[in-house]
Amino acid sequence: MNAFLAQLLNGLDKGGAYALIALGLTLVFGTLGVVNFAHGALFMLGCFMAVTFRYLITIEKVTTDPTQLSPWGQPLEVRAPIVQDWLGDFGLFLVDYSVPFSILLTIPVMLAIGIGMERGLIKHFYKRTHAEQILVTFGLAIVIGEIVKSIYGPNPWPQPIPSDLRSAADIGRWLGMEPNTLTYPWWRMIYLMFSLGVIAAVFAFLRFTTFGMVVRAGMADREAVGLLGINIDKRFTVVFGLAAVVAGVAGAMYTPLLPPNYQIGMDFLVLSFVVVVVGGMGSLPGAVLAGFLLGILQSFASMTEVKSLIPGIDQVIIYLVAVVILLVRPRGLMGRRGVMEG
Amino acid sequence: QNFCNDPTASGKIVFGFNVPQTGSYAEEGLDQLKGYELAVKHINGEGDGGLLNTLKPLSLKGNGVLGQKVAFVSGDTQTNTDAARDGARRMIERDGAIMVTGSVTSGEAIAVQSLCQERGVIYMAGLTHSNDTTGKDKRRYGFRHFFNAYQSGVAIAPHLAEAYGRDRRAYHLTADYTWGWTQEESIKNATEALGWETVATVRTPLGLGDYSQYLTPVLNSGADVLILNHYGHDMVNSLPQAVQFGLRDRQANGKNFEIVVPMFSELMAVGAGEAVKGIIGTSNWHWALEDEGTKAFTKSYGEAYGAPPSQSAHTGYVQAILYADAVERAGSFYPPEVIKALEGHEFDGMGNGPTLYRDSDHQCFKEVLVVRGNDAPTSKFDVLNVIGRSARDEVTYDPAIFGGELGPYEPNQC
Amino acid sequence: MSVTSENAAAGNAANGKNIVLHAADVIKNFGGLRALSDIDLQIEEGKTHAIIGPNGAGKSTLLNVIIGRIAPTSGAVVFDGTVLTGKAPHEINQLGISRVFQTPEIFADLSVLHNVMAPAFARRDGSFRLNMFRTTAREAAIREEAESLLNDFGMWDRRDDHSGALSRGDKRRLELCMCLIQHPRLLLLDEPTAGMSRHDTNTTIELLKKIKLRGMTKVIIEHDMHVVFSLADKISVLAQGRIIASGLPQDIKEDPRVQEAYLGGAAE
Amino acid sequence: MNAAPVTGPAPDAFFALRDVHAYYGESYIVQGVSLELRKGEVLALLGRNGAGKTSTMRAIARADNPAVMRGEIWLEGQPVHQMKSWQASQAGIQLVPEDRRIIPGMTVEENLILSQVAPNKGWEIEQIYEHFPRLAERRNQEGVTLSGGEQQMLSVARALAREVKLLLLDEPYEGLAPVIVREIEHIVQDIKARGITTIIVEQNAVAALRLADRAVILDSGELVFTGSAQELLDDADLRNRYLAI
Amino acid sequence: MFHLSRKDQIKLAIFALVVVTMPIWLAPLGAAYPGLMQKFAIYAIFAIGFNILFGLTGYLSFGHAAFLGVGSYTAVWSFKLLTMDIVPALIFSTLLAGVFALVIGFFSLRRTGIYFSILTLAFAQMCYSLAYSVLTPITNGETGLLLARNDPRVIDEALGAGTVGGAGLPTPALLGNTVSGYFGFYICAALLILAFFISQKIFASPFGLALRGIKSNQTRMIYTGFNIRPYMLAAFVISGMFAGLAGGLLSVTDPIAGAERMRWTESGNIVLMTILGGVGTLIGPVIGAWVIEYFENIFSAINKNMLNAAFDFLPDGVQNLAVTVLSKFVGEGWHLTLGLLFVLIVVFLPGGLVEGYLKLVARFRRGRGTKPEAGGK
Ligand SMILES: Nc1ncnc2c1ncn2[C@@H]1O[C@H](COP(=O)(O)OP(=O)(O)OP(=O)(O)O)[C@@H](O)[C@H]1O
Ligand SMILES: Nc1ncnc2c1ncn2[C@@H]1O[C@H](COP(=O)(O)OP(=O)(O)OP(=O)(O)O)[C@@H](O)[C@H]1O
Ligand SMILES: [Mg+2]
Ligand SMILES: [Mg+2]
Repeated sequence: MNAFLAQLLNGLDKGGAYALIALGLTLVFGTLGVVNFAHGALFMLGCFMAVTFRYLITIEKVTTDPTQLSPWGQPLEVRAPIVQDWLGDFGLFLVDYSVPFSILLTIPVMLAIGIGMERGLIKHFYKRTHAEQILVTFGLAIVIGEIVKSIYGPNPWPQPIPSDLRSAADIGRWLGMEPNTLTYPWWRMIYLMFSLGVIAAVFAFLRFTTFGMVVRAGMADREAVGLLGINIDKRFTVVFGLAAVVAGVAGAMYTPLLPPNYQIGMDFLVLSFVVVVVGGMGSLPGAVLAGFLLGILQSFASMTEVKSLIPGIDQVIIYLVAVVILLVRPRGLMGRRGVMEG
Repeated sequence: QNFCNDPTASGKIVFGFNVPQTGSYAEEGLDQLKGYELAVKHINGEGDGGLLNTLKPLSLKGNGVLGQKVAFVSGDTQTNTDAARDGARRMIERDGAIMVTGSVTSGEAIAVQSLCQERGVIYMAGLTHSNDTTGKDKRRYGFRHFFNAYQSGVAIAPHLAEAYGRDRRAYHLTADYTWGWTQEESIKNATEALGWETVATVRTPLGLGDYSQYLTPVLNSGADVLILNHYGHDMVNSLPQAVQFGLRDRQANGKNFEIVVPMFSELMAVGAGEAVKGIIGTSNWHWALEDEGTKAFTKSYGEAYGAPPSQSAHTGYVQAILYADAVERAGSFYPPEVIKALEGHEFDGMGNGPTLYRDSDHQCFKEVLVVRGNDAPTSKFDVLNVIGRSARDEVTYDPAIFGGELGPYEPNQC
Repeated sequence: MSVTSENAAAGNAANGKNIVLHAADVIKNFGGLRALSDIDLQIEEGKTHAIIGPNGAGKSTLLNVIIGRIAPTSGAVVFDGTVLTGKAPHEINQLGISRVFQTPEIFADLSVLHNVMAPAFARRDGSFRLNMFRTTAREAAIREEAESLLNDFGMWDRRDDHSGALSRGDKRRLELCMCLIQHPRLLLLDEPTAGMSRHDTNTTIELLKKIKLRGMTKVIIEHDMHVVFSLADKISVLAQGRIIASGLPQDIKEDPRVQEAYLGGAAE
Repeated sequence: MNAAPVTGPAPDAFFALRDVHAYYGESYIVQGVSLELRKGEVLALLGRNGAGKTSTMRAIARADNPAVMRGEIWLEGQPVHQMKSWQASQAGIQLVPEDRRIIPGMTVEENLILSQVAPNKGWEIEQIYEHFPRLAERRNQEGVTLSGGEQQMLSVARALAREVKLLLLDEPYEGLAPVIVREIEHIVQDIKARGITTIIVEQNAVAALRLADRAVILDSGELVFTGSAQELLDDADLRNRYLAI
Repeated sequence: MFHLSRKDQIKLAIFALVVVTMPIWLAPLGAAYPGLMQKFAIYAIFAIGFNILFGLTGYLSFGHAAFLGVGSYTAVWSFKLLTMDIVPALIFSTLLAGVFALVIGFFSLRRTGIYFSILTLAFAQMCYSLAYSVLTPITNGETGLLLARNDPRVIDEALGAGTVGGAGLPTPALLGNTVSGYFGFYICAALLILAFFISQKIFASPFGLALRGIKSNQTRMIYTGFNIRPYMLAAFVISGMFAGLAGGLLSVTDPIAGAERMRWTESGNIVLMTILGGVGTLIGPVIGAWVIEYFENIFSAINKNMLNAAFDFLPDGVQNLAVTVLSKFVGEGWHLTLGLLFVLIVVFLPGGLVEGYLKLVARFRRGRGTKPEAGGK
């Protein structure tokens, strides 16, 4: 029973993550119809925003004293952190909470990057074939990845969870079970809440303004919308920027769970595409639903009991579910007709 | 006797360094490459000579091999067996490499090793920990200096007993591919020999980012030790996540819950950050050892690259030197001669104490280090502490247990 | 189903003429909206049957039901003794029914010539044939037929152009060629001359008359009375999904209901 | 919105085309068309299929293609040729395209709302429904499933929902039943009455000329006739050379 | 049956010439060694097959690697169980891949557009994951399926044909003579030319026309009496078999079959090759394949020493500068170069290398005078 609850909780947690990570892609791919293979790269950049932020606030004054030599024959380094000098205790607090605070860096930078990308490159590819979109975005993804690699190296960069949130929450107790029967890491709970928040915000933005409608229309027929006096390019840029930001924050907040390296994007790329398409092209709620569905099913499929029944099920569950859903429902869970079916 | 890429015929001695330079294991690969480049320098008599000063017996004269300077070519295996074999073929077919070396995973190593057997070119494996490399898939033309899963098991067992007692219930999370399985098996046997009980062995998909769905069941499984048979990135991800799940602040069966990572790669340990503190595992070599060889290597590597070498760099370096030395001793590049020179060769001063290249399976036998994540690192390189070493004869085993056959000496023409 | 096909047969027997197509009590609802109600339409072999009616009367919907694009809510369509309802569109076409759509459906990124040749292959080789080792360019017979047809419609000189680049009217004419080359027994035309210049309209009329001599049955939807009255042997008037009148052209012209429902006073 | 005109149009000309050349990629379609319209004038633009009528209209509405390579377009002293399609539309040029361009996946109502997102509003949506009761009935139906004629109405309605200074009608009667043709004719007359300048492309020359003050005939991208509607109606030779009536 | 239009005959002739003379013209590019030339030929076959599906019908499969993998495994198994002769190996790998394509295609083709792509992706990824783990008995998982001396090889046994390749591991052979080095390459080359010929035939056939029709307007297709499903399925299976053949050849030229060959990255790779060269053009995909293979194998192998050697003639300062800059783009940096290449090509040569080249030529022609002909007529 507890095992079941725990697994359900885990499923929700994964689902939230999947939904959030795929959210940026739904905007660009589902809404603008650009097959954006650079989405993973954006997520990765988000992760490194967190890394960079921490790096910046933990810069240390380094003095080498040549009298002593380190075992590997280099002069020994003496280090003194700087933020404390400046900010005192708040400095320490800042360092401790570097990941959540890094959002402050992530949002503006990712917005700039997103807009830059759209204006500079993607803009010219709305009317091009999907094939060409794939090639250009994939190329872009590689370039971004390599740049990050050349700056941060190929090794992962662990990011600590704020010390107060490191432990696991004893959820069982809240539900009136005896202690330590059902616990779950604080940070994962926070990430879940965070995803729900961001999703809700984006959702509201598109639903309760004409913005969403206009963009959909623009995707269906750019020219017609232009002839109605709407500057669709500007709105597309906004959407792309938004997508970049969403992908970015999703990444930044994820770093404590997964030490990022320049490849982390690629690992999430395929997953994001599956989530978006299973959810149904052009449907935001669909993608979110798909995210949770896949998350929950995956975590149940990974239970030893299930695996012993069907060996290897946990390896393929995501794709299996994708296949089943797409065969049963022509346009995924909630896809709109005519979007990317041609 | 003519053979593939005979240097005396081609007039040039080319070593092929085939390591991942892109992809998940780029860090290990690039570090290994540094090791090789250093080795070539030293063989050719440049730099401070490194381990040539400590290797005994030593036949190399610091003037290249058989009096001729060594050149090298490099390639990117992308940690992908196909790419790895492509690289090896390029080195053999285009660049005329007389010896190919390098790897960061057992998959690569075994694939390239079998290729080299077919081509009649000697392969000196890099970092590969699977029992199969010198077991089921061993080859006459393949040699491994690195230790293996079985040895990890034997080596780590007593320290586990000492640190965590003999009454423990272990839960294995195992990367679901050959290396993972061999390690799981080895560790399982070793720990059960201690009297530990194995609660469950769960297979996790390779390269899975988030292990939470496998960690949640651990909590209520009744186990009090989690053994992560994960390597590289799998470990980098699963270990911190396990810690976040509060496993280590947890009491189970009235004991502190513990996590064990039998096979450590210190570069990856860096990637795992805080989480490695206090975690016990094994290692092939560590730069902080006190012996002459280690000191010498750490020094000349540090001077060259401004950081201490990883075990990946070390094993690569050693393999290159050992091959060169073997040729020198054999007085010929003719592979069968060189192989015979390596087989059963006994040497010392390479940082692992007295070492034997066993003829029956081409596995090196030497001490295995038991390490623990450093609680108070003085620098970002100093993540692991050596807490013990198990003597060479403890980790020596009967080659028969892993089967496999070496195959013939006669080289294929390429 | 069988019932309808029977009384279809009965219909054939009753009035001695040979009925090729019989839409029996067809009803089509779109949600609340009833687009077609109790349509009973009989098309005679070799005749040209015009369907006119105000916009949104259900004319195109009726054609869609016939060619299997839309399943009727109830009722059945019988073509020459075989029940069409429930058949796949390509099967229906293979039976010898081709259609010109209201908004041209052509192969926009193929050359004009290939646009016309493809349907010919469908006619000759059936709905599937793995003829991957034949050569399109060497299908002399089909090629010539296609070219002569294009010539008739004055598009021969554009045969190698990318058909997506055609002007609207040209697209219509192209689509007409694509249907004609299939020598369908029944040709359904949904406003074939809409957007065609007078000049081309007239040539089209002439051509359609020509085929009629070859005895091809045609159902034509048209708002251009000039076209209707120069082609139709029989006219049915559709309004709010019902056939309000059906008969010979002049009768229809006079019919007052038609006058107000459709022609809106004097027809030019 | 844009720089002051370098060479302003003739004072009396409300709208002017100056030697406009337009290309679809490589192919040269509109080959130097010039015309001037006074405010409130209705011009009939006639010609055979493929003559370049639509291309000309699209060039005026600043659609992405055909691309205007040379020439100027002026509306009330604004250099339209420097605008993008959305700017042109906001400047009051509304095109009713020949292929109607109803936006898929959106209801009739959404199509109308959409046309009022950008400034400046024209008719209120309710007012539109009064003129086109048929659309009112269908307001929640997906636009593209409308019947051909209904789509045509919607397309005209969309233009009227915006502020119109110059209305471009590309074959507005196509596919419409005579009754509806009359309806639209009335609307256009009504529009004309409101002093809205209009260019109308129509194959049904007679119907077009009924409305038009002036007429021009295009042939393979060039003007071959400009004059009053009456002149054209009288000149039998011209009529059957270019219009076959 | 064997007829080709004049233009195609010339194309074929030139193509054949280019392929067989690879050892000559690749030499200055440092790529003239059997291993790589075999890869060139093999991936070209793969790409040609993929293009028959993607280029003609516009259906973008993201799971073609599965068929490559199936082909490889089949070939190795045929070596292990039956005989070291490559003919059965290739036949089986092509056929079995065809069967897989039939099954996967049957389901995937129920959907169009992106939904189709994801279905194929999902199927392929399942094959990959299973091959890597649960199916290890068949695939030998991570290590990859290898030959062993004590494999049964019933046919060879029966024929008493001692395993070729002396005392070591048996090596694949064609009618008794070892397939390796240049011989191996020429076998691949021959098959590549055949594959090219077949795709020419398909492109020029009514069947090809129908496939184009499907890409262009499905509504018109069905109301014109074409039954789309069998056409699509046929195209899918054919391209699957090409992939299978390619996979088989991979094992023939280098008898090992690893699971990575089925991974999505591999599928993505073939997609990129095809697009890079030019979707729907005959020769484009081949060129795309060659370019990417070249970067992967040659650029990745260049290291500082080589650069230093290459720039020896320069004064030291400049040399160092040049080397440090360039070294970012070669060796471990070869990905960067590839990525930039992708971006630059789509931006400046829309439609891929071939299309782009043709456009440039056209532009150049127009550049020399000739006013645009009136009315586009
Ligand atoms: N898919 C659909 N969903 C809802 N209503 C529909 C659908 N298709 C058609 N209709 C409605 O059915 C009615 C008949 O449409 P149809 O296209 O048959 O008219 P029509 O007679 O062809 O008119 P026109 O002459 O203008 O083409 C129209 O009012 C249309 O709005
Ligand atoms: N997208 C395009 N690309 C290339 N050429 C085009 C394109 N669209 C139209 N054309 C060509 O431009 C010429 C004029 O086309 P246009 O549509 O302006 O004619 P039109 O007068 O509107 O004819 P219709 O009365 O049939 O609509 C035709 O020859 C047509 O083939
Ligand atoms: Mg209609
Ligand atoms: Mg037009």
